[in-house]
Amino acid sequence: ADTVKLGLVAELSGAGAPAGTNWRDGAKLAVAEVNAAGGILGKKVEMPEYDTQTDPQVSRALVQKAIDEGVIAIIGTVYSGSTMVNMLVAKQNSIPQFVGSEAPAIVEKGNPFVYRTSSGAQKGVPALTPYFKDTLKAKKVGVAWVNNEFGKGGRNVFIAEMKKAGIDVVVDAASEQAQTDYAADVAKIKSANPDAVFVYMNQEESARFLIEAKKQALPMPLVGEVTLTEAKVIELAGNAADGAIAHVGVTATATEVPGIAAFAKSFEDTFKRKPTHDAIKGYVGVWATKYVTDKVGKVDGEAFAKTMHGLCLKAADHPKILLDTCWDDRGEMSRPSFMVQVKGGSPVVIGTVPAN
Amino acid sequence: MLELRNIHGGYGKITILNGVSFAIPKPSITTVIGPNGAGKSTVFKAIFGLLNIQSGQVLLEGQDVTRQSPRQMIGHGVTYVPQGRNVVPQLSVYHNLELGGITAQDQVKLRKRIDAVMDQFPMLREFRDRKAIELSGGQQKQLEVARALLLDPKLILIDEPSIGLSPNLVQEVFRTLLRLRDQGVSVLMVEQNAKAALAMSDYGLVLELGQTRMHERADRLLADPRVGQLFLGGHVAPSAQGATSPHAG
Amino acid sequence: MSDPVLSIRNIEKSFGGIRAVRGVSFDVHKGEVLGLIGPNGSGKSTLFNCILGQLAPDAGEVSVNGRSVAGMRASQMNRLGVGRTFQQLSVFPKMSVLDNIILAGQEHHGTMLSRLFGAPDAGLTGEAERMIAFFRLTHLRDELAGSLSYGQQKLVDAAMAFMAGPSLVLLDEPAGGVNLTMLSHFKERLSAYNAEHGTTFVVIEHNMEFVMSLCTRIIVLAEGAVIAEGSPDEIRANQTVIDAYLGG
Amino acid sequence: MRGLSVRDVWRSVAIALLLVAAILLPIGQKNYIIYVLTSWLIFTIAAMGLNLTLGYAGQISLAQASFMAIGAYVTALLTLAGWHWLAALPPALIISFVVGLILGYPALRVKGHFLAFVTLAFNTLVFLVLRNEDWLTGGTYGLSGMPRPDFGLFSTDKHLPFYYFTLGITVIAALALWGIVRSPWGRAFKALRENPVRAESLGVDTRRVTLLAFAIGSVYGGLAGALITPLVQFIEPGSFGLAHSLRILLMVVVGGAGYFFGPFIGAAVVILLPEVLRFTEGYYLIIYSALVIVMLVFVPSGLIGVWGRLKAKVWPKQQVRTDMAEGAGLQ
Amino acid sequence: MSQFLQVFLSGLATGAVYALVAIGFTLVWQAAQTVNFAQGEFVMVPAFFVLIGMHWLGLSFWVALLFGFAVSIVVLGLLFKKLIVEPILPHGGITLIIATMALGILLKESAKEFYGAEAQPFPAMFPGDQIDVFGAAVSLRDLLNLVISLGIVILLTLFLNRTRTGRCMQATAQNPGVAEILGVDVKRMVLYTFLINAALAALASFLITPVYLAKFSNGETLGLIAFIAAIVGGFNQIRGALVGGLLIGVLDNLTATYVTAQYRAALPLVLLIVIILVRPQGIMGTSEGRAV
Ligand SMILES: Nc1ncnc2c1ncn2[C@@H]1O[C@H](COP(=O)(O)OP(=O)(O)OP(=O)(O)O)[C@@H](O)[C@H]1O
Ligand SMILES: Nc1ncnc2c1ncn2[C@@H]1O[C@H](COP(=O)(O)OP(=O)(O)OP(=O)(O)O)[C@@H](O)[C@H]1O
Ligand SMILES: [Mg+2]
Ligand SMILES: [Mg+2]
Repeated sequence: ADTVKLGLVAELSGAGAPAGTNWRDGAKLAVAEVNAAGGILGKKVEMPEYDTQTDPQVSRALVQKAIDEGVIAIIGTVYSGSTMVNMLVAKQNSIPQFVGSEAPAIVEKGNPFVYRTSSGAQKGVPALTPYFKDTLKAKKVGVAWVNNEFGKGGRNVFIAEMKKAGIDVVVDAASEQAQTDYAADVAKIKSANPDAVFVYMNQEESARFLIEAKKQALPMPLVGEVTLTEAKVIELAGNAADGAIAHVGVTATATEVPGIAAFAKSFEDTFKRKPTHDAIKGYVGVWATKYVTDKVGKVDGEAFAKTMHGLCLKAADHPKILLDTCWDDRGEMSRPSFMVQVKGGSPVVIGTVPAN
Repeated sequence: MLELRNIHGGYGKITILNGVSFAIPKPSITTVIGPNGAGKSTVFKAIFGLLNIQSGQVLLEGQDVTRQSPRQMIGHGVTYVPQGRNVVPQLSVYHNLELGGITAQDQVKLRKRIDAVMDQFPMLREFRDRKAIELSGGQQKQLEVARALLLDPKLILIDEPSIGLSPNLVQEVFRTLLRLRDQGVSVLMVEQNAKAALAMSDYGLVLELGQTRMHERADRLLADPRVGQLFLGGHVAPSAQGATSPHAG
Repeated sequence: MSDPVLSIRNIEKSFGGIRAVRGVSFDVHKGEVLGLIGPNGSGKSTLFNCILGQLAPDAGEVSVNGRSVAGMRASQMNRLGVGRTFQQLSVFPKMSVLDNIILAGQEHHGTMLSRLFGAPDAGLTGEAERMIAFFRLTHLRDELAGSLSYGQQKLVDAAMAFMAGPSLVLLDEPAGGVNLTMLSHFKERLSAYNAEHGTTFVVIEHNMEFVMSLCTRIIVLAEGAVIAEGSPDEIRANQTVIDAYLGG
Repeated sequence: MRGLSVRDVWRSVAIALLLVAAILLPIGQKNYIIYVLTSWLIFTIAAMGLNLTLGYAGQISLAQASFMAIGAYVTALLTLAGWHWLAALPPALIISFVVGLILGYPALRVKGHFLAFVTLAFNTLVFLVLRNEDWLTGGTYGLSGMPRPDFGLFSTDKHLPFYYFTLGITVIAALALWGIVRSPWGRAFKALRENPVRAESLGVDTRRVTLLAFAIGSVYGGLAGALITPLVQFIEPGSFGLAHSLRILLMVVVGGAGYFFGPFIGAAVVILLPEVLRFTEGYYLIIYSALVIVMLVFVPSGLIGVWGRLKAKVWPKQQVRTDMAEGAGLQ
Repeated sequence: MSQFLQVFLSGLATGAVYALVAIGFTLVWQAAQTVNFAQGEFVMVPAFFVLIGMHWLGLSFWVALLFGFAVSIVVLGLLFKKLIVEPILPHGGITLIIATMALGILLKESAKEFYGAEAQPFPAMFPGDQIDVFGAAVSLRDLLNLVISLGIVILLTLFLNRTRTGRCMQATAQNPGVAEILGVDVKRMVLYTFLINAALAALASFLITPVYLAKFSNGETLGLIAFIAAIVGGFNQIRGALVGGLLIGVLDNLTATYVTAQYRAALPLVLLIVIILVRPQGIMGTSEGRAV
């Protein structure tokens, strides 16, 4: 055939739809660019979409379906619960898979075919430890997290990190996905009065949390990982987002990086909205597939896996990878990251964290 | 007053009425009798627009009212008291009555009439604010009968009013119907309590197997031995106990 | 006279402010056909419901064959041999007439297990068909009970009360809406059944012809209390009853 | 005894044909299609159970997915501990039965929407326990790697044998249910649905019947769960949330509640239709839900009623009731 | 103490919103004896109509609000009644319930497909100024929600019980056959019900979306909680919806603050199950009367 297929398996409906659709749109943009740049191995790229409905069981079936239909790589899924299951299927069939999930367990299962598009919580969250310890000089902290597999993963890593760093976790506030009233969570944190709070939730939950925190005048710094300072959250939370701090792997606001600025612009032109972190991940996933497949020179999952492990792509040679990016022998990814704070309604980079 | 011409109709695909024709003059009381399942209630539903009429015509004072909706029939001055229980369960007795006059224009007059029926059935006044569902079977029936009298009807269709009513109240209802007839109202009634009903009626109508069998002056029907045997509680000859034709005579 | 089959003592039942039944007591003896009459709302149906466990009486005692049935559920009473009908049509509308009748008998045949693994009709088709034939419903055997006419449903309802071979039957207005010819047939059969099996009946009815010719004794309720008791002739002549109930 | 009527013969032929179709259908299909067909069978079993509880006995339950969860987790934990699937099945079914009995108790006190609420709440509680008690259930990460049963010569590791294995179980489950619904129990269930007060007065112990309706329905849920475990080889709480109970309810109603074959059709529509529509990508759920609404508008008693409608269209015969056509008594 | 007051008052404010949605459930129940499982989506959608008015048609906020209200009445009231309720209602509650579930999916997916999966900010009708109540922060908006819910409960109760039209609506729901033979315009009564319901849903939408944000999936949780609130309150009493809503809002917050956050969704449910088993007609409901 003169086309190659990538299988976009993602959360296009259900609770994960915001993440999934951004992931998809980022990937779509990349596919268009890849095709404009001559495709993969000189063949045109097609990307059929498979909606998991945010249901791991469905996602597993759909990865199977995509493979049945002859895709050379799987792009997705974003929710860790889904990825944990469906990566088994890709593995059985030796199909490379770029995932947007950040749960630590994913790269711990010894699956050679799964690769992250952002670093996992066990890398991202620890990057924050020095910030809590040295910059904020916190003695006691709180954690507010959403009780799903994403939130729980981050929260577990955070608690372990704080223990290592000798910082007390004085309040541990779990909230439900799609919760609307954060009065209880904020009130609890307020009365425990930690020096800083780690906030680990999805977008609009983060926004609602910030709004309530402002209402109750929560005095301490709120620190998050990626989501808390995303453009969407700021748009939703309005001035309640001011002062929020986050550690961000790649951010569309890091416009001093030329690739990111170009990506953000063409995403906004195409989809009439600002790209999110998930959009960048999907974008990177497709481009990485292209770069690596072209490097291998043929469609071969085993060879792909071999090439991936220990691979570093320099932004200078591979501009669409946006930042210098490396994958280790488990598929974990590392690249430089940033500390960002919301000031006057927009995120400002307040520091750079080197790749770890 | 009312005329049915060769009505055919039934439920879904099933035909129950196989050509019912009769006419009742104004003002008069006509009692319909017939075995269980003969189609008496079905005829009433056909008149009142509640039945799928396959063919035939219903004429009211010469005007074709076939397949008109119940609301339209009420507009023409027809009211209907169906068989069984028909109250709005969670509304009070008073509000049930008031619903009986929902199409009335003149509220003051309606209130007066409600007062009048309450005089006639004192139970209604006593239980004015109770939910209809809490009433006893006969009390609910009183409520229904009273409700049908509120609108100044030209024609009353009343399906077995005696079910559940105590004997003195049955007499009261019959007296009311007679009074109404004298005021110019026509009554079409189904009654199993046939002797008493025919005795006060002007005409009798025998319905069987979905067809009109006899239509006569009530006193003649009462005197007819065949009618007596079949419908007024006479003995059924043993030979007539056929399984497929239960009413053979 | 033998011990009473049914004995009720000082039954009381109020709904909110309404005292529907006020201390009613009477006995019913084996083989009796007792009529229970009274104006609308005098508490007859409520009394039945209290006897049969559909309502819990506020006070008083009911015993069947000398055994107190306080707190017993209607199904348990039925297994003791007490059958009943309701004033309101009470069939299973989306089941065939035959199924209605079989259902009425099946719980008296075999055990839970035999009913699961045994014959689908619990061996009752024959008996049910005889019952159906008796009520002249054979042509309607496979129709849905809900599509029958009022009188026909009333007959199905009555038939169901007999399927379990009860020793005591409480009938609430069995005659309402039933064609007179059918009714006299029913009445004869009821008397015959009573004579043959010694079955006891308590009948609520507003059809005086039916009550007077069928019952051996009549109790009259008014406003929840017994106001008269006696043979049909005595009741017919009782002025209180005429004023309260029978009318002039 | 009544002999076999023409209708019975037709029905047997139709069932045999369907069975043959079910056997031939997956041959030569890709893995994914076989997987979907297998889930169709499994959900049919779950829907059959709910059909008994809701369709026959008239007790609304929004908790069928939680019984699937119970069946699935029990089988998963036991097979992960090394038990054979066949050995893990009885405990799974027994626990479902007992929990079903317990869930039936509220139904003795409340009806209709209150019962809907209690069962809904139960479903949510089961979900929360599965999610929060991660020492046992693996929490949000779920359990994975459960083996598929191996019967010596017949291993179900591949998708096709597993499909046949599931088909066999479905047939057995359907036969058992068929036995129940046409036994006196089935009649008692319907009586409970139609007129519980009258049923009680006829000696039907409606309490017991209600509890049984829940318990048996739950066993079918448990069985479906026990099959999901080896099919997906991964389970997590989210797959047994309220939405899934509603989906099973949808299957029952779309197929035709109270009709024996309703669940087969309903599960087919709910599981297979979206697959057929997937080519429309973003719009498939929109089209799917619109189709469901259209279906309910035109065949409100479920798709199983379509046959009767078609027949009436093809042979538009006016029927005269036998008793109405008979000769006259009076003339 | 101020912590208790804070979560209590916030719970009341959230509960008022639940109540507003729950009223829709009771209303539809009282007037059509069915449950609209798309009720949550009915509250999600009007906000999107307003956003469409603002962003696609370029209307100003207040005009867009009117536009959204009108479109909601037509789509969620008129069309819903004509195309779905009317054909299915005669075939019984469960079928209609299922149809409304499907409708919920339809609305949700349409909103997502045509407006995107991400939450959108939504302007508030009233200022969010805060007042300090004994150390607890309460916004003016919260108070207004409470007042409006209360007002609607009173108005609707009066309408249903004190006006002839209201009683006709009840009669239609309780016994449509009888209503019809008495000459009640049954179709129109059903229409009124659904128009009022749509209006309430739109109002609820405009009140809560500034806080909840406009998102396609908002209806899921909201609908469910409101359903629970309606049941707890008794379903056959409009005022029950208010009590049920407030109760759930407060219980949820108190559980999360003082008992367990992980099981915050569970404790209210357990409590409510107990309430219902003890008082099967709900807290405010009245029993439906004689069964035999
Ligand atoms: N809803 C229905 N669906 C189908 N068949 C029906 C329906 N209602 C009545 N029938 C049938 O139509 C026939 C006539 O019924 P109808 O109610 O008119 O009888 P009736 O003469 O009023 O009898 P009754 O004296 O018992 O009231 C009966 O055989 C009955 O079984
Ligand atoms: N569930 C209830 N709630 C309130 N009142 C009730 C209830 N049931 C019965 N009543 C009242 O109790 C009284 C007796 O009712 P019951 O049904 O026993 O009368 P009845 O003698 O059977 O009358 P009928 O001859 O009309 O059937 C009536 O006044 C009735 O309104
Ligand atoms: Mg009739
Ligand atoms: Mg009575």
